[in-house]
Amino acid sequence: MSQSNQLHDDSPPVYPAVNYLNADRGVWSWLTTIDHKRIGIMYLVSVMIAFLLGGIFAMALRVELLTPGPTIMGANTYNRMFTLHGVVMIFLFMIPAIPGVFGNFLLPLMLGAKDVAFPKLNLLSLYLYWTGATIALCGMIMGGTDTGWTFYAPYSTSTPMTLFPVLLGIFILGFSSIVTGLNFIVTIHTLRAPGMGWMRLQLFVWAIYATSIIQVLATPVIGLTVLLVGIEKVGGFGLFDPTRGGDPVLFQHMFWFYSHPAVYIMVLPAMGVVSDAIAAFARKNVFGYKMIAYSSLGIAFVGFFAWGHHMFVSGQSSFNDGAFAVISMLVGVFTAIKVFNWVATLYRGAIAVKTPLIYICGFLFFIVFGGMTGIAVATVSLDVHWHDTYFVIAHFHFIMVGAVIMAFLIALHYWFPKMFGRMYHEGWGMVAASLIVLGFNATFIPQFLLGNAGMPRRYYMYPERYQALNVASTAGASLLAFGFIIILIYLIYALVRGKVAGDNPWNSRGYEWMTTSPPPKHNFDHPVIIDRDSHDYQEPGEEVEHVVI
Amino acid sequence: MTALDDLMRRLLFLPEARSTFAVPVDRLHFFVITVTMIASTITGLMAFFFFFKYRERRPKQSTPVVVPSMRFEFVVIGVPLFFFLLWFVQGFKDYVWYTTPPKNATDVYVMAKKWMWKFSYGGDGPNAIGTLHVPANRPVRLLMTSRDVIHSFFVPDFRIKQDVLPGRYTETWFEATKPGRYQILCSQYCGTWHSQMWGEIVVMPGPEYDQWIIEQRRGLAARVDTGGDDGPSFHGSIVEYGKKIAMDQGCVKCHSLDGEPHIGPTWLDLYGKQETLENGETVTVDEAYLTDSMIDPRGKIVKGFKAVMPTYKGRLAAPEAAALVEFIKSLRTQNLDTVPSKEAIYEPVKPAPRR
Amino acid sequence: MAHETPETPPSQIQQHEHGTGRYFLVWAILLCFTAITVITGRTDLGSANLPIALLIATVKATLVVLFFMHMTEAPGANRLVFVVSLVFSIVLLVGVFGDLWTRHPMSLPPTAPTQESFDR
Amino acid sequence: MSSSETHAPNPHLAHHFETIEKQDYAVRLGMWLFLGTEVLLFAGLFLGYSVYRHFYHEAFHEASRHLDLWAGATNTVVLITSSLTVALAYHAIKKGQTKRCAGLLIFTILCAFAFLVIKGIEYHHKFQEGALPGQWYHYAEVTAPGANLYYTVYFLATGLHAFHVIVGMSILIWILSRVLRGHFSPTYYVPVELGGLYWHLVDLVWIFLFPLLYLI
Repeated sequence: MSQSNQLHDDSPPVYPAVNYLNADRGVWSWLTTIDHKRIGIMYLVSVMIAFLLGGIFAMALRVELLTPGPTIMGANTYNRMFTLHGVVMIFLFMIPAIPGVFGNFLLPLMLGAKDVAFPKLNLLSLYLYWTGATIALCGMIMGGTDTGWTFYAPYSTSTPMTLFPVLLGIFILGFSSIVTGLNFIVTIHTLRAPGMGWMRLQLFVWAIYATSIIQVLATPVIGLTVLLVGIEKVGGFGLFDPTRGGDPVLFQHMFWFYSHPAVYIMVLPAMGVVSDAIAAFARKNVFGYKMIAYSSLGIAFVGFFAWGHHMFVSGQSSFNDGAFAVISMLVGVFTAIKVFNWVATLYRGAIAVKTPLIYICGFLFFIVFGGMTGIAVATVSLDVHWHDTYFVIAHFHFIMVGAVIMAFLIALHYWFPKMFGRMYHEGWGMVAASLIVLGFNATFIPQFLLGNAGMPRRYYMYPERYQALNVASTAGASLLAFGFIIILIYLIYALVRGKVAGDNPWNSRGYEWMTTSPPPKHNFDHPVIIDRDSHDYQEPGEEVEHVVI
Repeated sequence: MTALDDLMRRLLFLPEARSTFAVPVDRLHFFVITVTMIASTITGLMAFFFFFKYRERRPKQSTPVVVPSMRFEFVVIGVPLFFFLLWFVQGFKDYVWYTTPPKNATDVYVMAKKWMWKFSYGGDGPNAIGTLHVPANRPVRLLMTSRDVIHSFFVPDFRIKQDVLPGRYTETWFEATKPGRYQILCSQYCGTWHSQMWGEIVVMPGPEYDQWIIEQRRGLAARVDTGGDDGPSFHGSIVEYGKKIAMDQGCVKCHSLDGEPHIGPTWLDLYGKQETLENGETVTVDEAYLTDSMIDPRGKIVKGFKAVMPTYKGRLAAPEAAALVEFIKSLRTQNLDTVPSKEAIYEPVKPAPRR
Repeated sequence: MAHETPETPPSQIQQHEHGTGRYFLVWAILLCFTAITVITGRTDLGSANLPIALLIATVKATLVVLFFMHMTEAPGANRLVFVVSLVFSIVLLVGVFGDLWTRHPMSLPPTAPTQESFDR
Repeated sequence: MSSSETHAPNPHLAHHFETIEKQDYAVRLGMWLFLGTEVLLFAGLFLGYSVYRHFYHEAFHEASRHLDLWAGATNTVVLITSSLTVALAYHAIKKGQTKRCAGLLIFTILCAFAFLVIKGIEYHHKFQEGALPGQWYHYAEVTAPGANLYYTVYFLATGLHAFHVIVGMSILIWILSRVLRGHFSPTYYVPVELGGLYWHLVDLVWIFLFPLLYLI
């Protein structure tokens, strides 16, 4: 199909009469669907619920920390609450969020394919997610799991609380994650449309590809690790129990071998989203396409060699500390490359300042600040003071919330018309975006300072000198929560009453916009042949100005 | 320079640097964080600036193809890498210094346990719970182990932290630069009262410390260090008041609040319980028994425990004793699942000889 | 990896034909190696026991992968996947052992080898 | 859509693949990725083994002498042979020899069963002796510190492996039933190949477990 026709089409937008949303009807048709788009939508609903739950837990924690003593809950409740917050946010929201929702929905569209390689496995991964999520949540709420999401042995194996269900849940969620990753890798290898070489892939696809590699390689290890902890807890096998000669530090090695790369499972798709969205809203070829693509793979690779920087004060050897620290610096360089390229993509663009742009601006600040404080905590001598304090909390929330959730919101706003064919209210979008960026800063910058002052993480009560900063952080959190509520309201409104968006409201050149919005059941009504690069914003026959910087 | 350091320290809410290690750490910290703030602000502002400078001026406006030159690629890879490696080199250098205790350091053995710190000075030296006395301007090495789970020994003023592992020793050292009292916090999550596992380091001038240790050795000052200073009068519920007294008087150092037997019986579910005494009698734990036990602890010892509790006669005013009783009464199993509590089996390992 | 494209029909690689003879040959070699590893495993060769056993196991595994699992005929991507999974297994081992070998002796479990036993 | 119109309709070709070759390629790649995850899964256990062997060298050496070498060696031979037969079954179905393939698969499944029986007998002995993991350990013959961990690793590794044997066996039984129903032909035999690959992985893991647990 010729893209230029589409760009010059000025007729009023029409909502496609038959699309994947209404091709089949009834709940059953959704539950048994093997359509990647519907699976993506179901993931969207699921992770939003998980995010809401995790957010409620977070607010409860922040309210509890308003005063140095007990405020609204007991110590045990607090300990369970931060465990719930961590497990729900990481395993139920962060890891499946962007790959599960946008990966599923967009990957085949971006490849010009009719579906992912294994559609049934894809549905299976959603069911595994639901099963794992249910088991983990019920287990945590009924069993009162209080170990934190890190499950450090021997505390986890000696706590009187029930632990096995949540570990089983995480094991199953791991399976879901592996299946998704495997499916995506095979899809990218085999289902690219004619004409789409590897160097024509959209950057989001590259990011998902790198993410999937990590999912496939790292997740089995966490699966085994949580299984071992579960067996040890139930059966007393003594593998991590020092009273029986076991080594608790071994647990930490195995745990972080997954959980450090898991950070990149969360953040790489976010980077992919931003790469694509920046190009679309700046109407410009991505600056340094290859550098961005390869740095995704580089992060995926080097990310595996950096896990020991979570263990600087754990009793690990100084030699290992140094080795892991220096490798961690390389991850920073790859991220820095991406940041330079994003900013340079904006340079001399034709930028349409829309809601996603506010998030992109926030994202750029957060990822640089979050990333460089990551480098700071990987600087061994500094980590000694910061380790397990609120500084670390603030650092990874800058990445997890500041980068990943911003990217999730960018994706949600950028691809909302693609998914539902309707437009949200731009004004409210801007208001919510500004609130969230401000609220985020107000929440987490005080936490950096708390960490400097020496407040350790997972503290139910704290010395009085930390109160002022805690109150500031809680105030910021309520601003943040308020922003999310606005988004929820206007998006639900847009779903029902929103203006019809048209097939390509942003005039984006991404391949996913080559079909109708929302797309038909089998994605494309016409054979797809790719005859241009993915972020190619030149009109055919247009004089191209080349600038070297 | 020091004025600037002090300004930075205040801006960043850092506590004052009170150990020899804290000084280089803070210097590097200021350097790293300044660069971080500059870089992230520039990135954010630059994006914001571009939004206006290069905003879309007409629909479907065409844009140039901007490509990186070799020089640009070199700069974007080289500059961050230079800074990161510089920080790594300096940080690792300081770290190696920090992980290599000087040979002449005074050794103190640290035992962590839910939720207290115990210090012993080796040989016939004194033991202390909750409070560590050290000399100023002399290196002190801590050899640490845990009786149950992983804890972490953290002194914000000294910028030091080290996990304390069960079943093995870890070490850390510091040289305090100024006499004073500094807080010890546990920073590795270790259960219900993780957030209350505090202790105190009392740094004394060298000669004073020498005097102190001699006195301790003589046994003249065989008192229990209570840790924490006596604050102003307490406003709050009687249960909270009782809790504060329990913390201040060091009750919780022998009586656990989580059902685990320690040096004394646990306080969890204690009130109303039938206890068998040393002499075979049974007694119902009520207000009278609790108050009696504070004043005359050796009168009615619960079977299986040693008569080691000192009398609190004269150390507790009547309202304080009552508050304590109320606090004990408030400790009911509703938050904690009931499980057979078990004593930690692990005994400290014998330390390896100094190399 | 990046340059491998599905446009080169991967199926052609599968067309390579051979008889069943090579399966039996591999099987015989595997049995021989099993016998060798049992014998060397139970003779005391000091510190050489472990490397020998691992070497034999690796050779056996390589034979299974190459011939029984047809790795010789598999397309590049499949080979790469398998090799990468092995590489990362080794990364896990090396990362942890880098720690164990250089850890402060007191930070090891009480009955673990001491500094002296390393020097010996 | 267009491809299914131009090509002769193949019932095994999913609508979103252009050709059956491409689909087979995808399925094989997926299988190898899955095998990769299995390798990493077992890598965790091998790591546990290596670490505790490093800590408790003596105990591991001594305890390995108390395993039944002949049971282990027999099981090795059984698994290697079953690996051979499953490879031959794959070869047979490619040639269209359905009956031969079915016979070889039956033999493979019997081997798997034999392996489990022998393993079960070994487990039974260990249970009687009290050579059990962690807190259950009360075996009088090996008392060196760390011996309980040897049996922890032993039971975890062989247990996980035995679980894979059971899964592999179930897959082979399912494939056998499809072979008998005549689902496969020289043009469509990928499931047999994939089942075989899984079975070879089970063999592969055992090839490492056997010397590490029984011999050194």
